[in-house]
Amino acid sequence: MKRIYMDHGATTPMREEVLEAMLPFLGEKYGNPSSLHFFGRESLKALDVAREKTASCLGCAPEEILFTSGGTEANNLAIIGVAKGSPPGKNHIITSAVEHHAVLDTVKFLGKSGYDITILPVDEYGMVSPQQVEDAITEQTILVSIMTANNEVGTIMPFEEIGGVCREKGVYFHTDAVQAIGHIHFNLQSQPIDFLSLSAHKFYGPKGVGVLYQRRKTKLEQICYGGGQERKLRPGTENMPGIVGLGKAIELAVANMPANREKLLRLRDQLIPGLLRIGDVRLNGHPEKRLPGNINVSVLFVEGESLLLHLDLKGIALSSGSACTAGSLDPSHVLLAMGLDHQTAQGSLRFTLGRDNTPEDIDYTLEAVRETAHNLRAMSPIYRK
Amino acid sequence: MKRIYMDHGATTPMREEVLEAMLPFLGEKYGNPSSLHFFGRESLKALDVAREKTASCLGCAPEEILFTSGGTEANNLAIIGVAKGSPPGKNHIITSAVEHHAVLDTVKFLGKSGYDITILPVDEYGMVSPQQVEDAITEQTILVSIMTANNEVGTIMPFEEIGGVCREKGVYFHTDAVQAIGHIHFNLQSQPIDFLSLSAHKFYGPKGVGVLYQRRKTKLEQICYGGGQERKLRPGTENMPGIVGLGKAIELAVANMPANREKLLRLRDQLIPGLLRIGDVRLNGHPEKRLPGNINVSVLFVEGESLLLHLDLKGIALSSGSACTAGSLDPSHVLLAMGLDHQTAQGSLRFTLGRDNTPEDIDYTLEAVRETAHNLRAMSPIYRK
Amino acid sequence: MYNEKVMEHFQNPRNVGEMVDPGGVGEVGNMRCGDIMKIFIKVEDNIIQDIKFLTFGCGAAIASSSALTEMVKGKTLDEALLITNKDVAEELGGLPAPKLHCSNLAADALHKAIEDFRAKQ
Amino acid sequence: MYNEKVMEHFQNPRNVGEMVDPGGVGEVGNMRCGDIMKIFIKVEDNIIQDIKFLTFGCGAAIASSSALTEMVKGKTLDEALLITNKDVAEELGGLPAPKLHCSNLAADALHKAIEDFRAKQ
Ligand SMILES: Cc1ncc(COP(=O)(O)O)c(C=O)c1O
Ligand SMILES: Cc1ncc(COP(=O)(O)O)c(C=O)c1O
Repeated sequence: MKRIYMDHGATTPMREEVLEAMLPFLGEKYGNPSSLHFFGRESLKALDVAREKTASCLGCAPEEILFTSGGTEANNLAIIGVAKGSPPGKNHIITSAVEHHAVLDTVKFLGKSGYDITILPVDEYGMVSPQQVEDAITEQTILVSIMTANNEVGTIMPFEEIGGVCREKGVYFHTDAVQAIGHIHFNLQSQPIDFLSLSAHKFYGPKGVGVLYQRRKTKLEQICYGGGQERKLRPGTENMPGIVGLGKAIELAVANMPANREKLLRLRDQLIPGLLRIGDVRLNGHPEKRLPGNINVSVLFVEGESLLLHLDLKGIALSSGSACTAGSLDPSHVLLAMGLDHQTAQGSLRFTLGRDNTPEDIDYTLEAVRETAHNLRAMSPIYRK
Repeated sequence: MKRIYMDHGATTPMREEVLEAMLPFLGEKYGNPSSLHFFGRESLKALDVAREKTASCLGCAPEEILFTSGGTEANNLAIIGVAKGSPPGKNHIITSAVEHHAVLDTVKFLGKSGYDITILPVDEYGMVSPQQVEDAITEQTILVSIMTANNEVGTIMPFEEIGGVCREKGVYFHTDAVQAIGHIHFNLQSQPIDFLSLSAHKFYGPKGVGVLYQRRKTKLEQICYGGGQERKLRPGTENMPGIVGLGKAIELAVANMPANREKLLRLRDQLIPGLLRIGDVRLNGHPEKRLPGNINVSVLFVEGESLLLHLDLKGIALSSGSACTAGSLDPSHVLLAMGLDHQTAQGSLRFTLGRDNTPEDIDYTLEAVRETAHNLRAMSPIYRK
Repeated sequence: MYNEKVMEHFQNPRNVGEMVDPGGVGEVGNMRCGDIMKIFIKVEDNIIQDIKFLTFGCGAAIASSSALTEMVKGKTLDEALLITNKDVAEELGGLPAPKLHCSNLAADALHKAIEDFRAKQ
Repeated sequence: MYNEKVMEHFQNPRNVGEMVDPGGVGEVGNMRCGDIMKIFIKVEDNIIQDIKFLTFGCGAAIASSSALTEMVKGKTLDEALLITNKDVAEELGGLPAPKLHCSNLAADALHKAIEDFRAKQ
C-alpha cells in the first residue's frame, strides 16, 4: 500500500545526507571525545564541528550550544537549571497553558517544589500576548518560558516581543523552538532569547539528540551529575553519531528553509480549503501566524481516533488531539485552553506536512477524509443531517 | 599507521550486526512509537522487542527495563529518583569512594540538598566489604549504591553479598553495571539487586543510550518531566535506533561472554607479566577479582599523560588516571582512595582490552611501553638508576 | 494496538443506523473519554428481533457496539441482560487496557434500552 | 590538543639530562598537577653556556622545559631572568588553557637555577 506520512510534527524521516554524515561515527570513528588518543581526538574534532555548525545556524557562539538527549531534556535543563541557579527570593516562573508537556509539567513540578508559577491563558488562536507576560512579571520572576510555535495547532507566538519584555525587565526568556526550527529564522545574537530548545528528529535529524542554547553569562545549574561533558552541564559520554547528525540536519533545515516553506505553503493552501469544503470542519489555531506545514482541524460530530484509524487503513498517517489517541482522559490541553468544547476537541485532526508530500498526496487525503467523515457521521448519534 | 585500540573501558567500536539492526530505524522505519498509525506501530513493536531482549539478557521482566540516554542518566535516575520518592525521615544514602562520577557526584549533590550521605572507603584493591555496608546502614537508610565492577582498576565488588545485606535490612540496592555487562552474568530475578545501570557504548552498542533496570514494586520518581514515555519515568521521544542497537548489542554481549572472557584472559595473562618485567611497574586493583579485559598499572617515576602521548604516537590508544589526562588537578580519585600516593597515581596506565585485540597487539604494546618508560625515565628527576 | 477481530468490527460494523419506531432506546455517554452510544431494539415475544446502534467514539467503542449487536440478536431480554461489558470485550478477543473502562459501554446502553422497552409496556 | 610545535619539542626534547658539575641548579615541583622540573646551568662570563633539564610531567611540561633551554642558551643571566613562563608558552605557539598554569613552570626553574648560581659566587 502507498503510505502518505503527514505527521512530521511527531517525527520526521531522517535525510539521507544526515545518515551519511553519521555513518562513520557508527563505524570506524568510535572514539570517546574525552579520550586523549587519536580515536578520541578524531571524535572531539567532529563534536567541535557539529557545535560550530549548530551555532552558525542559530547565529550564536559555539560555546553557547549544549547538546542534550532531545527536546524534553533541553526544556527540563533550561527550566529546572535556571530555577536551581536562581538567587534566594527569586522564585517565580511564567509559562503558557499551551506549552508541550516537557515545559508545562516541568514548571508544574517546580510549582509543587516551592516555586511560584503562573500559567498564562491563551486566546482562541492559542496565542499569548507580550502584554500578558509584562503584567505577570513580578520582582520575584526569574524565568519566562513561552514556546516559539505550538506543536498541535502551529500557532506562532510573538516570541521576539515577549523576549523583549523579558529583557527589559531583567528576566530570563526561554523558548521551546522544537517545532519552529527550519520554519522560523533565528539570529540569537540579536534576538532577546536567553535559552532555546531543539530536538533533531523534528527537522529530519536523528532521534535521541537535542540542543539547549544558553546565552553567555546566564546562570544555569546542572540537573544531572557525572563527568565534565558539555561544560559539566550535561554529563555523560556524548552521543557522537546523534550530534554529528544533528549538525548536518540543522544545516540542511536552515539552508532549505525558503524553498521548503514555499512548498509547504502551496500544499497547505490546497489542503485547508479542501478540508473546509467537506462541511462542518473548522480550522484550529491562528489563520495566518502559523507554521507552514501545520493544519489542525476539527471534524465535527466524529471522534479523532476512529478518523485516524480509518485514514491509517487508507495509508495516511496523521495525529489527533482526541483523548483516546493521547491515552489520557481528556482531549488535547492545547485545544481546551483555546476554548474548544470537549466534543470539538475530540474530533481534531493534525496534518503536519513535510518535504516529501506532494499535491497528489493532498488530493488523495482530501478524498479519504471526506469519505471517512461521511461514514463516521452516518453512525454518529450527535450528527444532525 | 596501524592503530591498536586498548581503551574499551572508555568506549567500544560498534559491532556490524548492531549497525545492521539499527539501519532500518535510521531510514524508512522512522515512526514515533507514540503515534497510532502504521509508522508508529512499527516502531512501538521494535521498542517492545528491544525491551524483551534486554530483559531476557538480564533475567528480568520487560516492564522492569527503562531506556535512558546512557549510563550517567541511568545512575542519576536511580539515585535521585529513589531519594525523591523516599518516605519522610528516610534520607540516608550509602555509596563508595571509587564509584564513577555519575554516582559519586550525584550522591554528593544529594548530600548538599539535605540528605545524609556515607561514602565508604575501600581497601588497597578498591574493594568495599559487605560488612562495611552492613555497619553503615541505619534506620534512615534508603539506598546503597555500589558498582558491580570498577571502571578504572577493574575490581569486581562483592555485589551479590552487598545486595544480600541490603535486602535483609530492607534497603534498596543499586549497582552501576556499566563496565560489568558482558563480563559478569546477571539473573536479576534471583539476584538481590533493585536497580542496575547500563550504557550501550560500553558493550559494542551505540553511544547515547542506556538502561535502568528497576525491580517491580520499587518506588522511583521521575527526574525529568514531559510525555508519558517509559512509564513516564523517562519522558521524551524514544531514541529508536539507539534502543534497537542496544537490544542487539546486549544479546551479542551476553551470548559471547564465555568465548570473549577466555580470549581476554589469555591476552591479559600475556600483558600483565610482560608489563611487570619492565621493572618498577605495579599492578593496581585486585589480582584476581577483576574484569578480564582490565589491566591497570603504575609505571613508576613517569607521568601518565606523557606515556599516553608517546604510545599514541606509536598507534596505541589507552588511558591514564593522571591528573593531566583527566583535566583536573588531582589524579584518579579511585587510585587515591586505594591508598596510592600522588606520584604513583600519576604514572598509571589503563589498558582495557576488547574483542579485536590480538597477541601480536600485546607484543607490540609491551615493546612500546618498555621503550617509552625507558626514555621518559631517562629524563625524570625522580628516577634513581 | 487493536486485534484483528476488533479491527474487523471497526471496519465493517454490523447493524449500524437509526431504527424507525424502536421498541426501546438506550443511550450512554461518557464525555470524559468522549464516547456516546445509542442502542435501538425491536422486541417480539420477549426476544430481541432487531438491534441497531449509533456511536460517537473511538475504535473500541465502535467495535464493541457492533459486537454487542451480534451477540444479542435473537436472545431473550433476560439473556441479554446477563451480558456484561466484560463479555463484549471477551467476545472481541480483548481490548487494550486503557480502553476497557471508557470505550466498552455497549452492554450498558443495551440494558438501558431494555429498561426503556419494559418501562413502555 | 597540543599544537605541532609543542609535539615536536615533546618528541625530540633538546638538552635533556643531568649535568656534571653544574654552576647552578633550580627545581620546581608542583605535586598537585604532578610536574617536577629540574634545570642545570653552566655559566661563563655571565652567559649561559650550557643548560640541561630533567622533567617529570605531562607533554606541556616536557615541551616547555625543552623550549626554554633553547631560548636561553647563550643569553646573559639578566636577559634570562626576564624570560617568563608566558614567554615560553608563546614561543611554543600557545598551550591548552588547563596547562598554562600547572605545567608551564620552566622559567621558574631557570630563575631558581640562576639564583643558586649567584648564591654560590
Ligand atoms: C514543542 C515541543 N517541545 C518538546 C518536544 C519534546 O521533544 P522530544 O520528544 O524529542 O524530547 C516536542 C516533541 O514531542 C515538541 O513538539
Ligand atoms: C562505571 C561507569 N559508570 C557510568 C558511566 C557513564 O556512562 P555514560 O558516559 O555512557 O553516560 C561510565 C562510563 O563512562 C562508567 O564507566
